[in-house]
Amino acid sequence: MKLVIGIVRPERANDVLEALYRAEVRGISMSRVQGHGGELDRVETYRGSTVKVEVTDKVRFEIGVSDDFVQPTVDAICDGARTGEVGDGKIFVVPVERVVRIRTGETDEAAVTPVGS
Amino acid sequence: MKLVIGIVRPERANDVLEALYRAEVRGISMSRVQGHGGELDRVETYRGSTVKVEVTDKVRFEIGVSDDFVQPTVDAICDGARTGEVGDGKIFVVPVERVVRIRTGETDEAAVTPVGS
Amino acid sequence: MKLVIGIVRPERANDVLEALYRAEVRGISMSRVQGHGGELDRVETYRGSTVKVEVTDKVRFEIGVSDDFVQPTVDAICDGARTGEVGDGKIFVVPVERVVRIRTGETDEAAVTPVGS
Amino acid sequence: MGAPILAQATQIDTGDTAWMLTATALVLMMTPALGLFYAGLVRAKNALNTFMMSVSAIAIAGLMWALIGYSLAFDGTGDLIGGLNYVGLHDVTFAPRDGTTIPHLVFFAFQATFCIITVALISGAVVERMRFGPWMIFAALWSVLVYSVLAHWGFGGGWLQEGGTLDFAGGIAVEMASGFSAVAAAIVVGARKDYGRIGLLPHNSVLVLLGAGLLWFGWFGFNGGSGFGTGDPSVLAFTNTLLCPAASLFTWMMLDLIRDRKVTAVGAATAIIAGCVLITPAGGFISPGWALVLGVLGAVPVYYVIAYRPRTRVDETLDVLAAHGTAGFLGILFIGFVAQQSWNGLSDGWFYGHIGQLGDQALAALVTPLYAFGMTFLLLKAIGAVMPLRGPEPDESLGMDAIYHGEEAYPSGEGAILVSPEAGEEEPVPVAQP
Amino acid sequence: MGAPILAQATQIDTGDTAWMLTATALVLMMTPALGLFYAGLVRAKNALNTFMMSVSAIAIAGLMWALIGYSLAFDGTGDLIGGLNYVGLHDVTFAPRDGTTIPHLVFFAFQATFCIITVALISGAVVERMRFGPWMIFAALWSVLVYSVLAHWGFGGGWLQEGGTLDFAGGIAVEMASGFSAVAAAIVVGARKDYGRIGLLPHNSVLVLLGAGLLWFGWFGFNGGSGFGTGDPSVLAFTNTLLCPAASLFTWMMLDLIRDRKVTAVGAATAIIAGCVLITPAGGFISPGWALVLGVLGAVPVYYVIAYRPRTRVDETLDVLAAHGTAGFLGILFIGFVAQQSWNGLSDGWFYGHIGQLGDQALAALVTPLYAFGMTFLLLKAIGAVMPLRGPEPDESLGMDAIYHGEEAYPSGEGAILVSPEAGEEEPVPVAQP
Amino acid sequence: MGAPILAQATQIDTGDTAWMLTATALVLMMTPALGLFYAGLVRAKNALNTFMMSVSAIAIAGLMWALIGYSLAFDGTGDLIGGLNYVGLHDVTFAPRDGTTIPHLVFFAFQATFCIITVALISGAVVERMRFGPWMIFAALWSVLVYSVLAHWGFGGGWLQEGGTLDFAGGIAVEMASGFSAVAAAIVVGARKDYGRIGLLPHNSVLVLLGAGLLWFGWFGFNGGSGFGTGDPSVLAFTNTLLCPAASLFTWMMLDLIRDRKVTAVGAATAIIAGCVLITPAGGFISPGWALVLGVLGAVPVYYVIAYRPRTRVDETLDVLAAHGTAGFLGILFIGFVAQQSWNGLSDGWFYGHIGQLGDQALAALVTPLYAFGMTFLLLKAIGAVMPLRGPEPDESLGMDAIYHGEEAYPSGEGAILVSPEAGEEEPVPVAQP
Ligand SMILES: Nc1ncnc2c1ncn2[C@@H]1O[C@H](COP(=O)(O)OP(=O)(O)O)[C@@H](O)[C@H]1O
Ligand SMILES: Nc1ncnc2c1ncn2[C@@H]1O[C@H](COP(=O)(O)OP(=O)(O)O)[C@@H](O)[C@H]1O
Ligand SMILES: Nc1ncnc2c1ncn2[C@@H]1O[C@H](COP(=O)(O)OP(=O)(O)O)[C@@H](O)[C@H]1O
Repeated sequence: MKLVIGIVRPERANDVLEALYRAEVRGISMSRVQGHGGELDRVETYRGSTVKVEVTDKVRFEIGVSDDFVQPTVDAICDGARTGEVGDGKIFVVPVERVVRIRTGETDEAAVTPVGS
Repeated sequence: MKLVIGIVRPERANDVLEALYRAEVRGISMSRVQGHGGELDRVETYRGSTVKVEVTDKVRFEIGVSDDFVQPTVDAICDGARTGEVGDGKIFVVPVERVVRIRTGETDEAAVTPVGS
Repeated sequence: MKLVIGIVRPERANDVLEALYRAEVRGISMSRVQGHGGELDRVETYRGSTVKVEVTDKVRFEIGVSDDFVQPTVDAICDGARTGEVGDGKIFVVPVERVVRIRTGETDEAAVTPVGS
Repeated sequence: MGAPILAQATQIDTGDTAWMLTATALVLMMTPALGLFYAGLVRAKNALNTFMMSVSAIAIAGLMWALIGYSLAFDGTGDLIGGLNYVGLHDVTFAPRDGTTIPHLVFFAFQATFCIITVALISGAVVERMRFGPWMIFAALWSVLVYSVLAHWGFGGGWLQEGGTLDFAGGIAVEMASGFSAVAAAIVVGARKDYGRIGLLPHNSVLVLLGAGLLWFGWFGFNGGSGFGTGDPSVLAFTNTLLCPAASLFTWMMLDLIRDRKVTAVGAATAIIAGCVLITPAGGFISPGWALVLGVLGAVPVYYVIAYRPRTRVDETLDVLAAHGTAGFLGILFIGFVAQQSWNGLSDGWFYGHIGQLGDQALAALVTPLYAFGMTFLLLKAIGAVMPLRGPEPDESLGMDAIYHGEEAYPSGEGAILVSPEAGEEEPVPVAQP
Repeated sequence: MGAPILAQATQIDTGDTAWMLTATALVLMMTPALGLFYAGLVRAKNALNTFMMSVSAIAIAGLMWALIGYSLAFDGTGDLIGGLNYVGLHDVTFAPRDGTTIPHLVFFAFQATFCIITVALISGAVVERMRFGPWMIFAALWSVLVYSVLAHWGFGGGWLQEGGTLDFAGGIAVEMASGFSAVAAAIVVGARKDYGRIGLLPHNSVLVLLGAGLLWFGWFGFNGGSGFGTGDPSVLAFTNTLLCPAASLFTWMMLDLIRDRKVTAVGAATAIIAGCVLITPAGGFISPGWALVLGVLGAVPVYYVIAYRPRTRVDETLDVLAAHGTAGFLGILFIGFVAQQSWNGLSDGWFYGHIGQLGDQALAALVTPLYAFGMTFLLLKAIGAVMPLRGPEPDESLGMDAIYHGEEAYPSGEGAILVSPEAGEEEPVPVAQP
Repeated sequence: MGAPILAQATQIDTGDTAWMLTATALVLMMTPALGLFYAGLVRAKNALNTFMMSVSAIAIAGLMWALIGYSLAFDGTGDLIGGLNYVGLHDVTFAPRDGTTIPHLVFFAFQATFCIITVALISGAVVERMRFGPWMIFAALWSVLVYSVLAHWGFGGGWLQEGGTLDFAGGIAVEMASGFSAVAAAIVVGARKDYGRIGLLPHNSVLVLLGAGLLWFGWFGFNGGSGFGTGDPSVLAFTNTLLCPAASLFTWMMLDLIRDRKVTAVGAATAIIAGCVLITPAGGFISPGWALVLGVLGAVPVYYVIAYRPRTRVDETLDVLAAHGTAGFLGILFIGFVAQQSWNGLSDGWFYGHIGQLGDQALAALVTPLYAFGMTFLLLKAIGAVMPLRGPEPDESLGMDAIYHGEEAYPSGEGAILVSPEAGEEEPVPVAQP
């Protein structure tokens, strides 16, 4: 079991969702984050104070998958998120020791198999 | 040391907090996420454009615990979050190599032992 | 490869960013979280209903680094975030099995080396 | 849509008309302001539904008023109910409304805005769980069965007014009517599923303060316009609408400080509303000095009703009873004590030698709550017999906005996949249905 | 505008002046309210830019109006264009504007607010992608080349008005002009890069409802002030501004219910605007009863234009065509059918025996869209030939606020490093440049 | 609360009264609008506290004004201070205020709203760190010791007015008084702990723009009402209140473009305020043409004061000095140059042959800042000697809303455990105490 964490551009988030859907990845959590990377900073001014903004909005995906789903998931995220411009984001694959489906208490493989499949 | 990540329904978040409290789990971080899982989609319309919303609001718990606290923590989350309906959420247990308490620089076990206890 | 997760005070977030910058850590993702720890609760009242608020705002850093960058990263976070008061936060270091740079598909070490360096 | 009676321009005063046009616009603005105030007080997932309950009242109560309500309230001096001469705006023209110096059309429009906001006020009792369909039906029927009747009694020439009860701008038909109807509505609809279990907090108190500010602004038209011109009663009511809420706001801040050394913003917003309500019935009848006293004293009971109500099982969510029912009740009674003929040209209260006035006021303060509560209770029971007043529990978790309006107040856009418009015509998927 | 010329033009009436001061302030307030309404309808990263397009119109159109536009629109009765006597506010003083009982200065100020909001309305067609510089230039030129001309034709004494076309408060120069210009602007500027690919949702519908409420509030001054006083035409228009939008709001909610059993909040806000626009040209000319009918019927075509437009490739983003162009068109025509001399003192429509009126209305409904669309198309093409109308694609992803205003609407503060003011003077880094 | 003097209805003009009622309501609305404007400019954790500083001023300054302030400012023509005849609203009745055509009660109410907003303005200097208790005490004392005195000097019949200084709507008592008091307050209270260390950004600039729009709307009542009717001075001031801010907004946008090719929204909002302030003293005295010039030129110094101030150690947080002090100062002086008897019927400025006027203006521009700064400095020092003006540092991190109001502006609800009401009565836990 692995946790795939992907950080992508907000405007690509829906493309990633669709790519994941096609890859039959069903369980997904996503959230807004602010990222700092190779992107250029921008300057903002509020009345007399000028600030250098070093972060840009990104969307973070967190997806728990069984091992043989890791590659398809990573590929799906890349498909959906890639623009080729600096700022496309990163994917991290983290080992997971246990997964529990709260509703049923099922664990591991069973827990990430979507209902009805 | 482990990191327990739990994704639950917003309206159960306070129940989870209380369950964790009873389980004497003290250090907790939580955040809003949007989740896609077995729940049914909903349709929303804004003027002429109709969208299919595939995500629902969830709350993500992130809890660093020493190994023998993992089971109580997982149980507490399940107790607090379970409704039996699809959408109750998932728990992921991830290995942690190091924990640091920023205030003191203490590491590992010491770092997750709450002040005063 | 490791993922360094740091939870700090919002008003120290920019200090952490600067410390990380000095430590030549380039890729960073951050997000708002609410934390519960050793801090004292506060009481809030909205018309007739009184609530005990057990969480305070924090900022969560998530930084993927190659192994020999772990220590500098942890140190940088501590430098930037420490006030010595209860509530400074925690750092978790999690193992990462794979890193992918979405833009290029590069993996691991290469993926976390910033553009141009 | 026949020709109007010829306007007798000589009777119309341009200054009075100018002010009444302004006042009417101000009161119409109060209903969206109320929607904003209420929307800020609920959770984000119900913000639009809460706002829409007020907005829908503009359309529904507004049309009912034009078609039938106005006539029942303001045509003739029948004891219990008005006539049908003005049905469908018949005979409502440029000619001055009898006893005023403004065109009948303006008088009608001004009164329409009162009916609208009164209906909207009640929604505060049932937000975050009542289905939107039944709400619309309730709004339509309540505006006629309760508002028009009480408006006639209170200032349409009905038995209370004829009997000598003084009500300047709607302590009877607006404030007590909405406040006590709210309790009935909360009882019939029932409490939110998580009521008393977890804290259900306002999602945006900045909007609450802004809403209260706009409501106060509008209230100058509400009270200041109830003299139907720029004469002494209007001027007095207008000035008192500045003084009384300022005083009640002050009292409220002090009570907050005493309670736990904190002056709450939501409390301050509530205090402004309470102060405006307190002076609504009394505005044109009591001296500015007494208006200050009313603000200072009147805020206290309201404060404690709001503090106590959540300990009950009645989820009268946004405390319409406290802010409008209680305050309106106090305002109506207060007139009986301190009305001064030297200020209002009509009648004295007990303190100035005419104890009978207090009796007249007490009568209204007794009858109105009974009628409003009773009728609303029966009305909602009747509607509930025909259709469910609320949806299944999971809907409440998801939020009214998604369920009954197919929208979110603050959509992030992520996870919302565009459906080709054609597909847009498809049936929505099950969970999305009301 | 459509009000009959009065005798004793030299006498100022304090009541009329009082109302016109109020009305002018109300209409000026409509432009920030429009900015709020529009800002709520776009994504958060473009909220300030959208709001600023309206705010900048106050400065730009306001100054152009004072310097030249007012004179071209309201000096004399030239067929196609007014004179230059009032250029730079020359001769605009305390003396009453001919044919009114209010000071010329007030008449000027009232008209200025109309020019301002009309320019602001067009921005709805190009938000989320047009560069701010070209927008400001467009606003300046459009206010003279299109607004002043059409204002002169419609109610400045130009050929349409002289020819008998009735337009009470701006169906020609405000509503149709902005609506059909919006289409041209959307075509020339082009669609947003993600248009039709992903859902581009309103980021804050609570602000949309509040904005609509404030706009309706202001519209009482807009229509109610277009009789330039407190006389019958103003009173009629004012009352109809309550009735017609209430009716269109009702219709819209029903159409929503029929479509998929959900009453949308954004839809309700749109319905309020549509209702106000429908009655804008007709306000002082048709009976209250017909105003209700206009609201009920007129909302239907607007509803379907809004539902259909997104299926086209024209990204007329905030549907100015539907809400203003279509509704203004319908309102202008409706006058031709149901105008009643018994109500307006001027002329009857077809239903009351004077079919010629319909012809006069149809003429305006034909000419105005052509002129507005054509001129706007050419104007933007010309500007586009001198400077790019939009920035590179990545800018659109980052958002207009960061690119053209160097701000975010809702900054979190994290990740924003304070630059020593001296450093603040440095050139911004590349990506930040417009 | 005795009987009023009989109203001499003959002297009252309904039109003038109608406008003054409207104007009074508009100015009262400005204070919540200011609260919104200020709240948007601070961080989310201090939004309610900032808003409440303005709201509390309505209660505190409002009551102080009714009890004593009004009398000191407007009773009689003593050189330095007014009399006590109007204390507790004694003798403030339906009879016209001397020299006006409106009821004394309306005159009082109109002036009350000025005192209220002036106090609220100062809060901009001390937001995000001052304790709420001392603020309320300061507000009460300042409204009498500074506002009433300067109001008497400037337009209550005091020595400046008698000496010939022209101040139409409060350049002295409102704008310069608040602006220079703000500096003193910022110095005495001290800078926020993170001032100059990290960027402290506005949390919601959409609210800032909306607040500015509502403030402008209200300012038409503020300036347009300062002629106490619908006569020429009011009409001139009203029209200039449209022209001058439009011009200053234009200038500001150009200055922004020159600085770094970006037109900021917060800047635009500031420019609107600055323009309204610039014309406040001059509104009824200078021609519309000069009002445009004032807007164009006056915005420049204000712009650079705002750009420069943050480089100092004085954390005058929301730049009240720049927007009100500087702009008010410039407006007062400008009158001395371009006042025209042909427009104001009173006096000419230097350019029109009467250099003495400039002297009279300069005197006020010199004395007012000294008095306001000095008194405020002493007053806050005195209060600071009795109680701490600010809390411990950690409180500032947590935010004023949680500490002094026991609320959050935007609570998520998660992590908020409902306390049984009984328990609610317990002492709050330590950290939660002010
Ligand atoms: N090492 C990292 N740890 C966490 N997040 C990262 C890391 N590197 C990049 N990111 C995230 O990915 C986003 C894009 O990364 P960046 O390096 O700018 O683009 P690219 O991968 O195309 O070079 C950043 O804004 C940040 O959110
Ligand atoms: N594999 C997963 N990875 C990450 N989050 C998940 C995963 N599966 C489910 N979730 C989260 O849990 C929520 C509920 O999951 P779902 O499968 O719908 O419910 P259930 O577990 O009851 O079948 C989802 O909305 C999502 O936020
Ligand atoms: N075990 C934990 N797991 C996750 N987050 C934690 C944990 N312990 C602390 N935190 C986060 O760190 C913040 C500060 O922790 P706390 O224990 O109060 O401070 P300190 O580390 O100084 O004792 C908490 O608000 C919470 O967000």
